[in-house]
Amino acid sequence: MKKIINDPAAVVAEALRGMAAAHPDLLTIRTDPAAILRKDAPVTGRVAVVSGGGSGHEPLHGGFVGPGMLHAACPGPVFTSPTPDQVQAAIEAVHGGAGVLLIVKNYTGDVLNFETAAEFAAAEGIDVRMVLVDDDVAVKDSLYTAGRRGVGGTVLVEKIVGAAAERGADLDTCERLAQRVVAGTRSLGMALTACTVPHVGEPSFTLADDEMEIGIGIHGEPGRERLPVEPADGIVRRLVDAITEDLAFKRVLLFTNSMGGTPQLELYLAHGIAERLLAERGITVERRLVGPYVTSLEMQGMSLTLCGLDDELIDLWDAPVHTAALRWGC
Amino acid sequence: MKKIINDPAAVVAEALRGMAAAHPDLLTIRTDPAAILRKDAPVTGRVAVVSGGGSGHEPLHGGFVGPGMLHAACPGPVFTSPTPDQVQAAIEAVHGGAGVLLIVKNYTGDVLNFETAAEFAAAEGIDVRMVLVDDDVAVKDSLYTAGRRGVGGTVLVEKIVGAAAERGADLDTCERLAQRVVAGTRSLGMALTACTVPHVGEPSFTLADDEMEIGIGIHGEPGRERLPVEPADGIVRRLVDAITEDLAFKRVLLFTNSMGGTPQLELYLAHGIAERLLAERGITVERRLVGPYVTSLEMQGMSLTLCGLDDELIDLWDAPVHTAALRWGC
Amino acid sequence: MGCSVEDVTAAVRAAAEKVIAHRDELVELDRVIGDGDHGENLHRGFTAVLAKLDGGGFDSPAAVLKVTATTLISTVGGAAGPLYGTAFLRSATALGNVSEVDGRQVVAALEAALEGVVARGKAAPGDKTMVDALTPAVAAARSTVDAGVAEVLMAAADAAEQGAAATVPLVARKGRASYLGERSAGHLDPGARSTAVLLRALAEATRQ
Amino acid sequence: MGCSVEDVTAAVRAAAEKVIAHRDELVELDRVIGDGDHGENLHRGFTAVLAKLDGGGFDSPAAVLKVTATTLISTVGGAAGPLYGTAFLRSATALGNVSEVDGRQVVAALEAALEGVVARGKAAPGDKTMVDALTPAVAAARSTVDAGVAEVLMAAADAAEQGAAATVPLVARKGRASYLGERSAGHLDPGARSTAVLLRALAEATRQ
Ligand SMILES: Nc1ncnc2c1ncn2[C@@H]1O[C@H](COP(=O)(O)OP(=O)(O)O)[C@@H](O)[C@H]1O
Ligand SMILES: Nc1ncnc2c1ncn2[C@@H]1O[C@H](COP(=O)(O)OP(=O)(O)O)[C@@H](O)[C@H]1O
Ligand SMILES: [Mg+2]
Ligand SMILES: [Mg+2]
Ligand SMILES: [Mg+2]
Ligand SMILES: [Mg+2]
Repeated sequence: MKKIINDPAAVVAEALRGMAAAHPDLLTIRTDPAAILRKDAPVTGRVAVVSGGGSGHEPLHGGFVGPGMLHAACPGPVFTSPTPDQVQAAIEAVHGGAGVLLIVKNYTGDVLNFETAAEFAAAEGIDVRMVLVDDDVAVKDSLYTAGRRGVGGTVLVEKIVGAAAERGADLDTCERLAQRVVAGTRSLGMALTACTVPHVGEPSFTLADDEMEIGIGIHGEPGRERLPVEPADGIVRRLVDAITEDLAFKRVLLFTNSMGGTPQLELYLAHGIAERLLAERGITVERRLVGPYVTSLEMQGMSLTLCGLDDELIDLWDAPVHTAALRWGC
Repeated sequence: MKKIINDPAAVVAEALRGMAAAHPDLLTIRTDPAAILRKDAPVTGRVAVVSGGGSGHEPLHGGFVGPGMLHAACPGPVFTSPTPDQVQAAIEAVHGGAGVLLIVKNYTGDVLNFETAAEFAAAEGIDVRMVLVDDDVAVKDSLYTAGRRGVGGTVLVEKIVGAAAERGADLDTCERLAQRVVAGTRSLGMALTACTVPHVGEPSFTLADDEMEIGIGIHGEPGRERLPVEPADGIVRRLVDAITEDLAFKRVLLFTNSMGGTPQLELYLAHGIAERLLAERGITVERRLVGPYVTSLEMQGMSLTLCGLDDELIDLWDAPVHTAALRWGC
Repeated sequence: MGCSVEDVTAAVRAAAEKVIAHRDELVELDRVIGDGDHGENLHRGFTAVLAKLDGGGFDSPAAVLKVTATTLISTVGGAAGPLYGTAFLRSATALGNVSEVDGRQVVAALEAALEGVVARGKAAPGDKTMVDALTPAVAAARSTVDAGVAEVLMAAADAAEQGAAATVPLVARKGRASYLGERSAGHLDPGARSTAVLLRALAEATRQ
Repeated sequence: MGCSVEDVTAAVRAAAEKVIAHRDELVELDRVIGDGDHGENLHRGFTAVLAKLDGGGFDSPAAVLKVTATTLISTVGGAAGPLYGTAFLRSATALGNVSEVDGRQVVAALEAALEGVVARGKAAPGDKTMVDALTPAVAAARSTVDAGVAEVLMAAADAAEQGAAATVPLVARKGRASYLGERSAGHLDPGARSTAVLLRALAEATRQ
């Protein structure tokens, strides 16, 4: 394992120190328990949008904290969900009197820990709702699994709901909006290489020089299917096919995501193919996001996310946002 | 070699197609010869700022085309400078009557090709100046080499000069400003892994599991020193020491750059260490940039760039910019 | 014959130390069919538990289990944190405020732990989770209910080890390993393994 | 005895094909001490040259060399594009508008090529560049100046090959390999090698 780190157990704490130094005007970063907060939190009278999860997916979630998106992010250890205390502390720090919406990726650990935090916070009299993101079509049968996982779509939910909260939408509205975005969002990822968790020290799985993994999770979990590597046309077609077979789309946001280690050159190349394939299927791409936004450490690979759009969602997507990783309109 | 590509010879052309699809409102992308142009180019009465170089360093340079930064970028094949015809076509496309400033990284190939293009354009009556960026302290003795290389500092020069041009500074002013930023900027990079150029098919060098390379270039060139891997504290100290020994700094912009394959978690961690070391040396960090901005395909590694600041440069850095990779203030 | 506060503290301490010692094994098991953090998560959590136990001042066996529960909940994260946290919390509740724990109460505590884990995680036996170690452990404990604490725990540990081993051929239906589908078969479930390790350590500590 | 437009076209075509065939070798040489694109760059450039030569309609040997030059400049990029472009452009100028090229003119063309490369790239002999192949080639050509075209080129090619081989122990002072410092020693310079390949192909083509 080669990484730019000191003690594997201190990676997240040290990275947070660097993040705080990098964004002094935007973020307040607390340690013990760790939380990344909007500098101006709590924002009185606004629904506070809070997310979090294991670290190692940066910029998710800390890179999306700021006006127009998240009020707080709770970073767990690498690939391990944060604890209830941690989430509860973040809730209390950013709660502005209009309730709190938790945006949680659907993994057993995340669900259990955020759920417990929500109970704690409710006991303190805070109105807390939780929306699960489960956009990964790799997980086919939810009866025999922990359900679909939350992957790339999470960033879209956070942006759209964050914009609504910023404009003053109430908690019910934010919750329904989040559920609506989740319902209309699907993703699928693939990997050319595995990633190495610092405290593990070796790759989470191994792929031969001529193999790729389709349907990988963002925690270095291997996927469901191991195949010989294919040209980009074939790879992107697999992703587009699986997503569009799962849900019918007409107007979409197309999000081409790098798993972390894929060069931008390859990512744009893949994005171009996805645009072409969607056009062939009569799907109109109205907005795009291309980059490493929901990553799995240094994993080489990509995911595609389609999010069904209407005029309201487009308007919320376009609304100003000022975070470390996404910024426009201000 | 595992990459998300089709034909290795078509990588750049296909990536440009995807980039055009991703940024329809921002960019016009021409092929044959390839050029990435501001949608609203030419901007009449403004100095046109043009850069370019081999591909594989994305978002450099195409990701920095847009209001407040570059008017055009000329992408060559992977790690190969563009041709004079290509540069000349870009110059002609964005020339707005106030002259053209070429920002060129100091490599023999880039210098020769841009130089030739400048001659061609001058013959057409366009006032063209060329500023070489040579910020890499890894290359010690310029008498016995092709001179210092242009690396991370390039993006800072492009941002600052682009802001001045946007505000209406004339060609002389832009040229002197660029030279001033170059004179006050120093970088050093390191790698944990090599990268693989698509048409080569194997890594540009090999590092053992316990080795790192200090002073790597951004073209997959090995560096000057191969050392056992060290904790992040040691790595960052080497970079900070070499840079601050080369030039004395007081107020700076600190740019912590990923070579492409380094996770953001590690990059922020390294950034935090750099901030601490600079504080210890009495150097004030006034602005920061942290991310993969000047990359070497999927190479794992990082570089640090220090750019001396004064009030004027801070003001230009803060000025609005709207490009695919850097955006603020609008 | 029964276990005092001191005995329970010593037993939990022994269990914590044993799980900590098994860190690498649990990491490796989880790396193969999960995300490789189970050993690290429990290492972090039980290290914190040891520190809390050092503080002392517990007035009942239940108090020891309760502080173990809250410490695990606030330090482990992941799926295992809330699940083991709930298990210890429910055990504490089951014990009430007795000052000595006997075999019968151990059975009740184990039953409560299993109920808690199932209530939170909704896993059934055969889903390839810690429930597959805990379920046979409870059954075995019940059948020795009139024995002493150590005997009950020994029977539970034996059954938990067999239950854990029996997860190998299973296809996971809960937790992260379920994403692997058929490919999860052929591997030991890390949570079932850690449950067996915990019970074995508790049994050995109370025997002394 | 001299070379007609057709002969020169055939010779440049043969040289292009030979360099194209050496793509992988040149890539590998450049990978080790440069950035691995030299073979690919020349492959792209000389493929374009072949397409241009297919168009035909050249009224002098100089016209053939000139179109070769401009095609290389507009397609190769990198250091080699402008350098080889300049070399061919200066050779064309040196030939003027003669319709047959003799040995003496070949020498003049090679001298002009070397001057052009040095003017643009400012490399001196011993800097581990194509100049280390071209310089001895020009000297050898001069010493056979009264011979025919093929003999002159054969002498130049022999010398270029020796010059290229002699770059192995050198420490690079120009081009990308110079960044490697001492570590560039022990490797053949890709540009010197491609110069030798080009001259050998020209020599063999004109001998037939
Ligand atoms: N729904 C569930 N019910 C019971 N046990 C579960 C459930 N989900 C996961 N587990 C247990 O948790 C273990 C994994 O714990 P851990 O690796 O710490 O958490 P995570 O899966 O969040 O990384 C699994 O091996 C399994 O035994
Ligand atoms: N200044 C120079 N003068 C002469 N030849 C040079 C000079 N710089 C580089 N070269 C030659 O160019 C070759 C490299 O060409 P190429 O790989 O195509 O370009 P780049 O170095 O831009 O990738 C070197 O092997 C060397 O022979
Ligand atoms: Mg986990
Ligand atoms: Mg090159
Ligand atoms: Mg796990
Ligand atoms: Mg080269």
